[in-house]
Amino acid sequence: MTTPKVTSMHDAIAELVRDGDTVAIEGFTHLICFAAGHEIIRQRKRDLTLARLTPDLIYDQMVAAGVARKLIFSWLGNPGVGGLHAIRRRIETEELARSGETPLELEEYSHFGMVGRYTAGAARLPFFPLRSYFETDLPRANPLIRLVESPYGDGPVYAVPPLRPDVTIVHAQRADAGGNTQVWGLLGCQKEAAFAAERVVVVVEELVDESVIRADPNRTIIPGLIVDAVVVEPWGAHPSYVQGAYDRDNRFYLDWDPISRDQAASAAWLDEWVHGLDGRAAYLEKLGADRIASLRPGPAPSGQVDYGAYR
Amino acid sequence: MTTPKVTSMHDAIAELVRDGDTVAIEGFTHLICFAAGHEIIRQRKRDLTLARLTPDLIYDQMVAAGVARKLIFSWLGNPGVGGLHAIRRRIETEELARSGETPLELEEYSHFGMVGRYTAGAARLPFFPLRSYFETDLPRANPLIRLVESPYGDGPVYAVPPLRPDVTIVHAQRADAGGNTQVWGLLGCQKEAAFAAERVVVVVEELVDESVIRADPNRTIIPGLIVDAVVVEPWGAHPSYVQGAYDRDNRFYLDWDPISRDQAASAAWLDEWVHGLDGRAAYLEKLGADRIASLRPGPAPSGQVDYGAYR
Amino acid sequence: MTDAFTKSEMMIVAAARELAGQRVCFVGVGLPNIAVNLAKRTVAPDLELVYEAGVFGSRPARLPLSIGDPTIVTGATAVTSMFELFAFYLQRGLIDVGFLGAAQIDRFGNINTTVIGDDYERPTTRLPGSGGACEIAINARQVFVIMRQSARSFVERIDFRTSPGNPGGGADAARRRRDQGWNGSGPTVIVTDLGIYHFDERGEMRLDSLHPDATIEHVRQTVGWKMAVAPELRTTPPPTAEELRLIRVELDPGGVYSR
Amino acid sequence: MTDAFTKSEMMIVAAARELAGQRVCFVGVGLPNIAVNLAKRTVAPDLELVYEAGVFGSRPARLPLSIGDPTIVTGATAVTSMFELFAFYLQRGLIDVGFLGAAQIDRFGNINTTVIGDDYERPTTRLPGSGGACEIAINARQVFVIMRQSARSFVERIDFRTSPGNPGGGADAARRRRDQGWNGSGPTVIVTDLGIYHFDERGEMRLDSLHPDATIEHVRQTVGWKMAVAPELRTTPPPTAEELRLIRVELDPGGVYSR
Repeated sequence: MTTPKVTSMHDAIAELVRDGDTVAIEGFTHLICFAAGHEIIRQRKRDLTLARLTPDLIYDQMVAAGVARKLIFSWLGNPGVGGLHAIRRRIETEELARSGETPLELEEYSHFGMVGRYTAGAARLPFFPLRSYFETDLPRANPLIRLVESPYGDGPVYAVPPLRPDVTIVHAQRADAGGNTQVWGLLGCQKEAAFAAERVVVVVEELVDESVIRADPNRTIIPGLIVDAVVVEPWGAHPSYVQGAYDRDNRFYLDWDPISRDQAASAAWLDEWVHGLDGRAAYLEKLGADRIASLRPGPAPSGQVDYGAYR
Repeated sequence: MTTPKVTSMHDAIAELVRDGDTVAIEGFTHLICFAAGHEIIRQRKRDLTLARLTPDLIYDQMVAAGVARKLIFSWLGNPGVGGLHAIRRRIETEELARSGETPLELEEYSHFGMVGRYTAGAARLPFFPLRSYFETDLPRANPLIRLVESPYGDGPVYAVPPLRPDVTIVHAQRADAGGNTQVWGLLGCQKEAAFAAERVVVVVEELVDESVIRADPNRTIIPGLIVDAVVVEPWGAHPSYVQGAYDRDNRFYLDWDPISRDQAASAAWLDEWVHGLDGRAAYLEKLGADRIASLRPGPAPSGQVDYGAYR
Repeated sequence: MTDAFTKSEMMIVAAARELAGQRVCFVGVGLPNIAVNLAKRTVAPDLELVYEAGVFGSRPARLPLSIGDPTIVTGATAVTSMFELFAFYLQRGLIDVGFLGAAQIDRFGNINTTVIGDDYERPTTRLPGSGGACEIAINARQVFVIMRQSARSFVERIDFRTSPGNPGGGADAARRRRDQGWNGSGPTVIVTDLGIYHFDERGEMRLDSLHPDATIEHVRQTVGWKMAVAPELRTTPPPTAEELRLIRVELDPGGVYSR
Repeated sequence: MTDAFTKSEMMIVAAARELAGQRVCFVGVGLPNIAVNLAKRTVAPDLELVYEAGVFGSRPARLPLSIGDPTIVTGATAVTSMFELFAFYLQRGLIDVGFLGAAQIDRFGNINTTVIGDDYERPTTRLPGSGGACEIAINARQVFVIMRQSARSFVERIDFRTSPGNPGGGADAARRRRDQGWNGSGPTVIVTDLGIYHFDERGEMRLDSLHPDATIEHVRQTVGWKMAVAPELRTTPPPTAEELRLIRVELDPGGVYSR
């Protein structure tokens, strides 16, 4: 029923991510598509606005590589480790003076604010109301956080505007060739970010037959209808993780800290691990089979349910 | 970790549904809890406000039995068959004149309006905005549908107010003794209606061990945290259906049409099938094993996924 | 009408043919459901079926008894909450064609499915209400209506506007749609037991095709306003043998909706 | 400080004890995570762990490396979208205790985790920002803070207010909370390496318990305002052998957070 959309990471990024785009690579700690981020770096895209609740290492690397002019976000850090130094270098006064880099534009919300933005974008709502932001300095820092008066006489609340990325990139456990995509474990706001976008790239650990998807339709988070490209890229979320497939590679998160503190070391890392490789297969080979193997979890099967055949 | 909440339908309704309450028995065509509706009739609750997108046969029966003074709804009908005659008797001019019954209060929305109301109730939002209702007579018929001005200069949209039922009753395939509840197939707006409510009753086909729930946490739609009572009542959704367990009993929907057109016939039906029986077991026995057996679907297993053991 | 097919079969076939080339269809029960499934087997094989109950990419193994029959779920591509269905599919603008029924319709395609009578609170007849209709009317890119026509249903003035058509006429309706940020272009096709109607540049219904055996006189008797008629009025080609076979053997073997 | 336990262990134990009788806790990573898991094994066995990544009823088999470690999912009671977690759990008012960290805190418990420096756009130090903190601060029924105290962190005036504490003081903060429809009663417990603080009726932090070996002088040196001290200042009972065993053997065997 659906057109096959399977393509390579190179072609998906070349065709669907354009200079100046607003790009959302979503996935809250889970299913962060590093493979797509690296391909964007490799293709030297420019002037991107990068949207994501938690910029994480992948956006730090993309900022270090010079693809971004702006961040839309709610929490800036290397989870469990510390700061994102490539990004901070383009924000903090002394660092900017020292490095001479262009300041990064920032548009900052809270987590629920970002989720509300994607939700409004996905639902074509003109705004999303929430109870946050009173008695904080956030509306002062971001004039897009605005008051809206409840029509029921119970006073104002704050609202956030819709966010409609040009491209949303989502990593998932599996999809069929038509782009029907299933995820288990943390869902983050990938569904909202995908429906909010003009174009959607889905990157999966495994391409499955349509019948696998149709056997359990409640697990589908993104319908092929809104998907432009399906890229099959096992381990494409490394060093983040995929529920049931592999663990977070924490060493990588720790290692990035000293590298990212140093401009030259960051550039050298990018040369070695991104520009110097032609894609994810080469990256995995360089990473080594042992390191990969150490990230595999034990089994924890879900059990199955019966949908019933109604004829 | 959770207190057992398993109780009988009698006790759940006796303790948790009070005269004058706003009660939502939700479930969009799927998982409509007739067993709870019948118990409310049997206990002769009074002055209830009944909320539900599609009042369906169960609210027609409850209105016929005199438990309701008001409906909050978006579509009034016997799906695939016709009208809901007990309800229409308390709305239409000539019927009211003929029957001498008290008019039923109505508060009417569209489907998305009702879903938005539950969503706002569940999220403690003061209102939910949507693009519907312009150029319709609905805001005139229901002054609770109000305009709200977008703070982004793109004009007004309509909003609906939060709906917070005193009690929401949800039927589901399975729950554990703590009330952690899983559903597959159509999800309707049961999650939103449950989180919006002060009290929640979950009625299940099957009580399962906590480990079954914990093996597949993505299927949980309602956490035990918000559940006050778990009632184990197989076939409790008959004549509606339970995905994977039984089909809709269409004959019942057809049979209700002529019964409900006649006040005396409706009363006789209620006497025979509700007041004359002490609960669901007696109802099923009266319905007969053959009829029940004919509603079983064939198998359609979901397949299973792996969450991974991370130690 | 000939003996070879019923009025309902003609309506189903005419509606199905109008779906040629469409991709995503919001299905109603009854006649629309059969029409959509017929189109999928004939003029629109790639049609994706969406049910407001929360199903995308449905492949019902039998004719669904209601809009939420379990057969629409088993084997579907995706099942979502109703919030997501209405917010992310419909209001988002992903639906190409939505079907509506009508108890009353006016020349601009404005629809009443709420009450008959002047007093909303104490009507002569209480109808189902909107359900998702007022959302489908503004958010589906096109709206198709299938209904039997009579002087009671095709009226000069509807008693209650449940779902907007082209309020204020063509240009004005387009402006209002734009101002409200609606996705849709409003009603585009009305299929009745007598003919097929589209909407002209004034946003008014126009008879474009008469079904076999129907007459303009019959149409005029069953419409409460002066119906516009296309300068080159066509005759609807009767159902083909294959279309009738699909309806009678596969889609509605009991003839519940099509007889 | 004695040799028997570290300052971090004292903080973890003190925070865990404050969770006695609590039911639903929004867990942060690091010290709060160990404190919550310690409480579950000691004073609050029925504690339900909620992670902002979308998990309710989590039973991590190991200490989570991040707020979204896969170990918080496997074996949990429910996994939800972040929309549902923030809307239906947090903003709905189902969270009893939320944990916050702070780079700067003032006497009213207002917290800065955004920037150090007067210019938001060009700060001296860019911190992580709110994440879910400003939502936790207003929607959790109680807010616990665990942090090391110093003259740089306990300040008279914070540079940026990321998460509200008791703005305007006790009565005024209560009124503002009511007006905004917030669920929470704001910050209730601050646990530092020197002591335990609660808030008095003026909404101001008050030292209620000094950890073993800490002194009031040390507290005063590390606070940028005149800290109120309880008339009957207690001494925090040191960690028990069992508490230390749980931390060292079960919860943080590598000593990553507790050494």
